[in-house]
Amino acid sequence: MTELHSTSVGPPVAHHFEDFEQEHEANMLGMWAFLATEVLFFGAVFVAFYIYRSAYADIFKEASRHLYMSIGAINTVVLLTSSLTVALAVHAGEHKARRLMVGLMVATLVLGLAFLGFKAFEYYLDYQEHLVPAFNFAWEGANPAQTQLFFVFYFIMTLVHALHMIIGISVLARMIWQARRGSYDQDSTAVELFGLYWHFVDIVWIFLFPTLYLLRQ
Amino acid sequence: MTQQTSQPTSERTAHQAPALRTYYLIFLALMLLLALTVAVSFVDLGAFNELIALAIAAVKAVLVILFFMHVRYSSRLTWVFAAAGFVWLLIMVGWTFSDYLSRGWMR
Amino acid sequence: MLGLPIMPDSASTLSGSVDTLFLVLVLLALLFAVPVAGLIIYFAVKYRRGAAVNRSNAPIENFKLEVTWMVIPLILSMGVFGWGARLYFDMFTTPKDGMDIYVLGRQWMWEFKYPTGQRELNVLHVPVGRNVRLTLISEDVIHSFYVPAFRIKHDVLPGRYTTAWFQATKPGTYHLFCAEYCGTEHSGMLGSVIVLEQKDYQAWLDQNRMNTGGVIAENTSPGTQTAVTAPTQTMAQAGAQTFQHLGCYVCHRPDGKGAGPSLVGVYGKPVQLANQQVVLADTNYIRDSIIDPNAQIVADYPPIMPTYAEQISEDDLLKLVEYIKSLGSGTEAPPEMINPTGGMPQPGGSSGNQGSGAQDSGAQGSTNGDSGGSDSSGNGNSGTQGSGGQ
Amino acid sequence: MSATAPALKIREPSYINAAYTAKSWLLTTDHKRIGLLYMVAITFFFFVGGLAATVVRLELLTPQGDLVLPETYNKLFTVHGVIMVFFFLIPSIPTTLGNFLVPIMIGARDMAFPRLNLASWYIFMVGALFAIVALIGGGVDTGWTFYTPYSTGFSNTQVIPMAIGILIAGFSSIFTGLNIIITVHKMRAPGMTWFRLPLFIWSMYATSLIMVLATPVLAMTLVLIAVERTFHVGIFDPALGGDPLLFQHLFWFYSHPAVYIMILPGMAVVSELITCFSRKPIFGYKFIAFSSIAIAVFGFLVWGHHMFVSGQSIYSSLIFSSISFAVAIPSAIKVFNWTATLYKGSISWDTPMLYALGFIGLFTIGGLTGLFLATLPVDVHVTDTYFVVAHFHYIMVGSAVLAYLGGIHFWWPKISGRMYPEWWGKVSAITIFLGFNLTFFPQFIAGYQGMPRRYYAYAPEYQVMNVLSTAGASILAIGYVLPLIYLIWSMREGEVASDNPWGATGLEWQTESPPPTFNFAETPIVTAEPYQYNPDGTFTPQTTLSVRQIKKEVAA
Repeated sequence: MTELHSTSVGPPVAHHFEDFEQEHEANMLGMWAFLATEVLFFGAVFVAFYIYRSAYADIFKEASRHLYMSIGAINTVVLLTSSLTVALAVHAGEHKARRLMVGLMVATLVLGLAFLGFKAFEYYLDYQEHLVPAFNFAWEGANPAQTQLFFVFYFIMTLVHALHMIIGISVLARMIWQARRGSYDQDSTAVELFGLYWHFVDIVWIFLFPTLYLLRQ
Repeated sequence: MTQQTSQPTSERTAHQAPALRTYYLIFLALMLLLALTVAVSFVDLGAFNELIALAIAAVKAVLVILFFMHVRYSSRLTWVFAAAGFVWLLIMVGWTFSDYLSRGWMR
Repeated sequence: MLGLPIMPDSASTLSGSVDTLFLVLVLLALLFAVPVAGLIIYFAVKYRRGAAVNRSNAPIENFKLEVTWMVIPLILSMGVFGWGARLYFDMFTTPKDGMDIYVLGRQWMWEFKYPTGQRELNVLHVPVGRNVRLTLISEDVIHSFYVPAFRIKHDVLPGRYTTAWFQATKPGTYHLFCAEYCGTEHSGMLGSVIVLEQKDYQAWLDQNRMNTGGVIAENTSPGTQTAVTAPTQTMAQAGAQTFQHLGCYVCHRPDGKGAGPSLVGVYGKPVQLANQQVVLADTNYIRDSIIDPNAQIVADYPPIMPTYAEQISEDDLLKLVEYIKSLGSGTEAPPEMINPTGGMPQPGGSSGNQGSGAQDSGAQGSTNGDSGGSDSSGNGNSGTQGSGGQ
Repeated sequence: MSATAPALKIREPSYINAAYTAKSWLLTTDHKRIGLLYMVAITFFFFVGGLAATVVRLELLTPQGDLVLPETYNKLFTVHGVIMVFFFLIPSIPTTLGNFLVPIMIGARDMAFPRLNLASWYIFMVGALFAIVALIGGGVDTGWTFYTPYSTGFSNTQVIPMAIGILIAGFSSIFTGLNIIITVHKMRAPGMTWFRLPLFIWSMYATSLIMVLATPVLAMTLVLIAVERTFHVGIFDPALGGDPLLFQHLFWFYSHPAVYIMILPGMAVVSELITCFSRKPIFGYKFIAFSSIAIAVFGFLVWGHHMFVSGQSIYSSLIFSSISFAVAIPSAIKVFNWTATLYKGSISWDTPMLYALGFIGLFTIGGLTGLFLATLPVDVHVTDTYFVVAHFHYIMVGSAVLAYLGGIHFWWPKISGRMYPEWWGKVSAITIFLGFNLTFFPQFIAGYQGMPRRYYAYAPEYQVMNVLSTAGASILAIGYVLPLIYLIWSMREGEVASDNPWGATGLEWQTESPPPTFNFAETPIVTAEPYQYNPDGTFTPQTTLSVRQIKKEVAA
C-alpha cells in the first residue's frame, strides 16, 4: 500500500483498489474473517453438544454406537481427499495451468458429491432404524429423551455442515464453468478463496467425525 | 494488527506456496491420523478417549490450516485472523463450562 | 436501614447488608460522577470559546495520570467485588438449620407446601426470626421468586430444584413478585409473604393443622387469590403413601436387600456411582433419579429402574423427596460437602456408603392430583432395561 | 439557490448528484449512498420501536392495566425491544455513519467489498421484512431475550418468523463488520498509520470485531430455537433432557457483547466531537484507542452477569462478576480522557458538542449503575427490575442515541451538503437530555423499590415514579421528532455548507461537501497526526495535499 504505482500490466483491479496486491490481500483476509465467523457459528452448536455430552456421557456414548462409523470414516477420507485436490487446484491456478486446475476442480466436485451421497445414504439408514427425531424416532433402550437429544444434535450439525457442502459445490460448479472459459487465467484469487472455504468445511468435519462417531467408549 | 512495515513482507510471502510434495505428505499424515483416531476409538481408555480423539482432530485441523490453507506461508495478520475464531471459541467453551462443571459444588 | 423513602421495606437478616452495600455504591458513584460532571461543566464554561483565559501548555497526554485513574477505580471496584462476593456467598449458602418450604411456580401462581402438610396458594406464612429454606421448582417456564423486602430473588427453573433462603426480621405482609417474564399474566403472578411473630405463627399452624381438610381459610387481598389447604397428613406421610402406592418399596427395601438400594439415610450423603463418580444425594439427585434413573447408576446395582418422568407430577415428586429426606433423618450427621475435584473415588472404597445407594423410587399410577401435571409431552416409554453405561 | 451556488458548478458532481434514478440508489455500491439507505431504514424502525414504547409508557401511567390487554402489552414491549435492539441500535452508527465515514476517514475510495456492502443492506431489509411479517402476523410476546422454554414451548406467537428475521439481519451485521475490518486493514491511504487513525476508526474496528465474532453464535442459537420450537425435541426443554440455562449462555454470549456494538460506536463519535469542539488534540489518544479494543475483548468475558440469579453456579457468577468490574476500567479511561480534553480547550457549544457532553453525562450514570449490577448481592435484588431497565436505557438509548444524533448533526453538512438549523438543534439536544433523564432516572428508584420489569400492572406504590417516567417520555418523544423534521427540512432549505464548516482535521473534511462519488479526486497522502487543533481556531489537517491543491496543480 505504500507503493502507489499500480502496475499497468497484470490482472484488472477493481476501481477502489490501488493495485492487485492490495485487492488480493483484502480478498484473502476477508475470507479469513468470514471463516472466523463460521468457527463461532459451528462452535455454538459444538458447545451445546459437549455440554449435554458431559451431562449424559453414557447415554450419548450408547447413542453414538448406533451411527455408522464406517460411513463416517469413508466420508472423512473422501473429504480429506477433496481438500487435497482443492489445494492442488489452487496450486495449478497459481502456475497458470488451466486444464489441470479445471480437472482438479472437477475432481473436487465429484468428491463433494460423493460425500453428500454417502451422507444421504447414511441418513436413509438412520431413517430405517427410526433414529430421526421428530419424524420417526423410536428408542427401545433407556433414556429415550436424552438419546433423542444426541440425534437432534447429530442431525443439526451434519445438516448444517451438508448445507455448507451444498453451497460450496454450487459455487464450485459455476467456477468450473468460468475456469473453462479462462476467467481465472490471469487472476486465480477466486479459486484460492474457494479453497479456503472448502478447507474450512473439511475442518468442521474433522471435528464432527470424532465428536459424533468416535466417542463411544 | 500488525504494523505497516509488515505489509510489504506479507505481500512477498503471500505467493510462496509449498512445494507439491508437501501437499502429498500432509495428505498422507492426515490419512494416518485418521487411521489412528479410528483405531484408538476401539480401545477403552476411559476419559482419555475423548482427549485423544479431540487432540488428533486438532492436529489434523492445524495441518490443514497451516499447509493446505497456506497460513504457514502467510503474513502475521493472516495468522491472527486464522486464530481469532478459535480463541473466541475457547472463551465460549471455557466460560460456559465454568458454570456447568462447578454447579455441583454447592447446592 | 436508614429508612430512606426510596428504599423498600427492609425485613430480612440480609436486607440491611444489601442496603449498606448499595449505599456505599451510591457514594462511590457520586464520588466519581460529581467531580466528572462538575469538571465538565466547569471546563465547558471556563474555557468556552471567546473567554479570555490562559490556554497555554495544554496537556495532551500524561502517562502517570492515566495509570492513576486506571488503578484507583480498579482497586475500589475489586474491593466492592470482594465485599459483594462475601455477601453473595451468605445469600446462597443455605443454612443447615431452619424450616423447609417447597415452592412450586406455575403459570401464573405460586404454591407453597409445608413439610407439615399445609398447602397455600400465593400466600406464604413464615415466622419471624427463623431461617426459612426454600426449595423452588417450576412446572412450566422459568419464573423468579422475588421478595423485595427480603432482597432475595431466585429463578424458579423447570426440571431442577433451586434453593434460596431468608430469615424475616419484621412481622408484616410483603410483596412476592415473579421477576422472570413468564407469559401473558406475568404481572399477575403475585403473592404475599406474611411474616408472623413466633406465637402467631404457631397459632396459625394450629389453626390449619390436620384433619379438617379442604379449604379452611379464604384470604383475599387485592390482586391475589389465596387459600390455605389444611393437611390430612404431612408431606412425608403423603410421600410414604405414594412410595407405597407406586410399589417403590418392592425394590427399595430398608434393609437394602431389594433390587435397588435402600433409601434410608441416603439424603445428604455421598453416593458411589457405577461410573466411579461420587455424587451428593441432594434434592436434585433424588429428583433426577426418579425422572431419569439411568443417568446415574448406583454402584453394585443393575440399571433396571424405569423412568417415571411421565407418571409423576412435580407435586408428588416433592412429596417423595420429602419422604426420602425423612428416612433415617435425625440420626444422621449434617451433610458433608462433596468436592468433585478432590473426590476422586477409589474403586471399591465405598465402605462408608454401603447402604446409601439411591436407585430411586418412582410412582406408577397417577396420584391424588392436586396440581397440574408436567407440561411437556415427553416421548417417554416405559423404559425397560437399559444401556447401563459402563 | 444562494450566493454560493455558482461555486458548486465547477466541482465534480457529488455522490448525491451523480445520478438521480431509483436504480442508481438501489443498485449503488457507493458506501455513502448505502449509508443513506441504511439511515432511511433504521429511522423508520426507530419510530416503529418508539411508537411501541409510547404505548407501553402510557399503559404504565396507572397501576392497573387499563389501556391495552396484557397480551398486547407483552407484544408491545417485545416489539419495542426487538426492533430497537436488532433493527435500530445495532445497525445504527456502524451502518450509517460507519459506512459513510470509514472509507473517507482513512482516505479510501470505497469499502473493501462494495458489493458485499450493498448486499448487507438487502440482507438487512429481508430480515426486516421477516420481522414485519411476524408483527403483522400477530406479533411476538417473548421479550427480546427469547428465554426458553417460554419461547420454544409456551408462547403462541410468531416466534419463528421473528427469529428468522433476526438471524438474517445478523448476517447483515456480520458482513458490515467484516467489511469494516478489512477496509481498515487494507484500504488505508499512504501515511495513515494505525496511530494516525481517527479514534472513530479504532472504535468502529472494535465494534466490528464483536460483530464478526459474536453474531454467529446468536445465529446458531436462533436456529436451535427454531428447531426446538418446530419439532419439540428438547434442546432447551428440561422435560426432554435439555437445559434452559444453556440458551441463556449462548444468547448472552452474543447479547452482552452486542451492548458494546451499540455503545462503542457512540464512543467513536464522541471522541471526534469532543476534540473538534474543544479545539484541542484529544487527551490520551492511545489510551482511548486501546480502551476500545479492551472493551471489545473484555466484553466477551462477562456475559454471565446476566445470570446471577438464574441458577448458574455461584463460582461462575464470581468469575463473571469480577471481570465485569474490570470492564469498567476502559470505560472510565474514556470518560476521564474526554474530560481532560476539555481542560484548556476553546469550547464552542454547538449542537454536536451539546450532544457529546450530554453523552458523557448519561454514559457516566449508565456505566456506574452497571457496577451496581456487577455487584453480586445488589444484582440479586435489582436484576429484572426497573433498575436494570433504567441502566441499559442510559447506555443504549441515552448514550448511544445521543451519540448517534450528535454524529448526524456533526457530519450532516458532509452528508447532505447543508447545515442544519443551529437553534433547533440546540433545542432538540436539550429537550432530549432533559426528557431522557426525567424518563429513566425515576426508574432506578422504582427498580430499587422492587418493581419488576415487564409488568403490565403494578403495585400502587410505584405509581409516582411511573407517572414521572411517562411525563419524561412525552418530552423525549418531542425531542426525537424535532431532528427528523428539521433535518429533512434542511436538505432543501438549509444553508449550503462549506467543505469544512467545523474546521476539523479529519480526511473527510478535506474533500468536498458532499463528497464526490470516489471521495477524493486522488488518493490523499496523510501527513499529520489526527486532531491537530489549536485553541485559536487554526488546525493542521491530516492531509496537506488537499483535493483542491492537487486539482490546481493538475490544472496548471
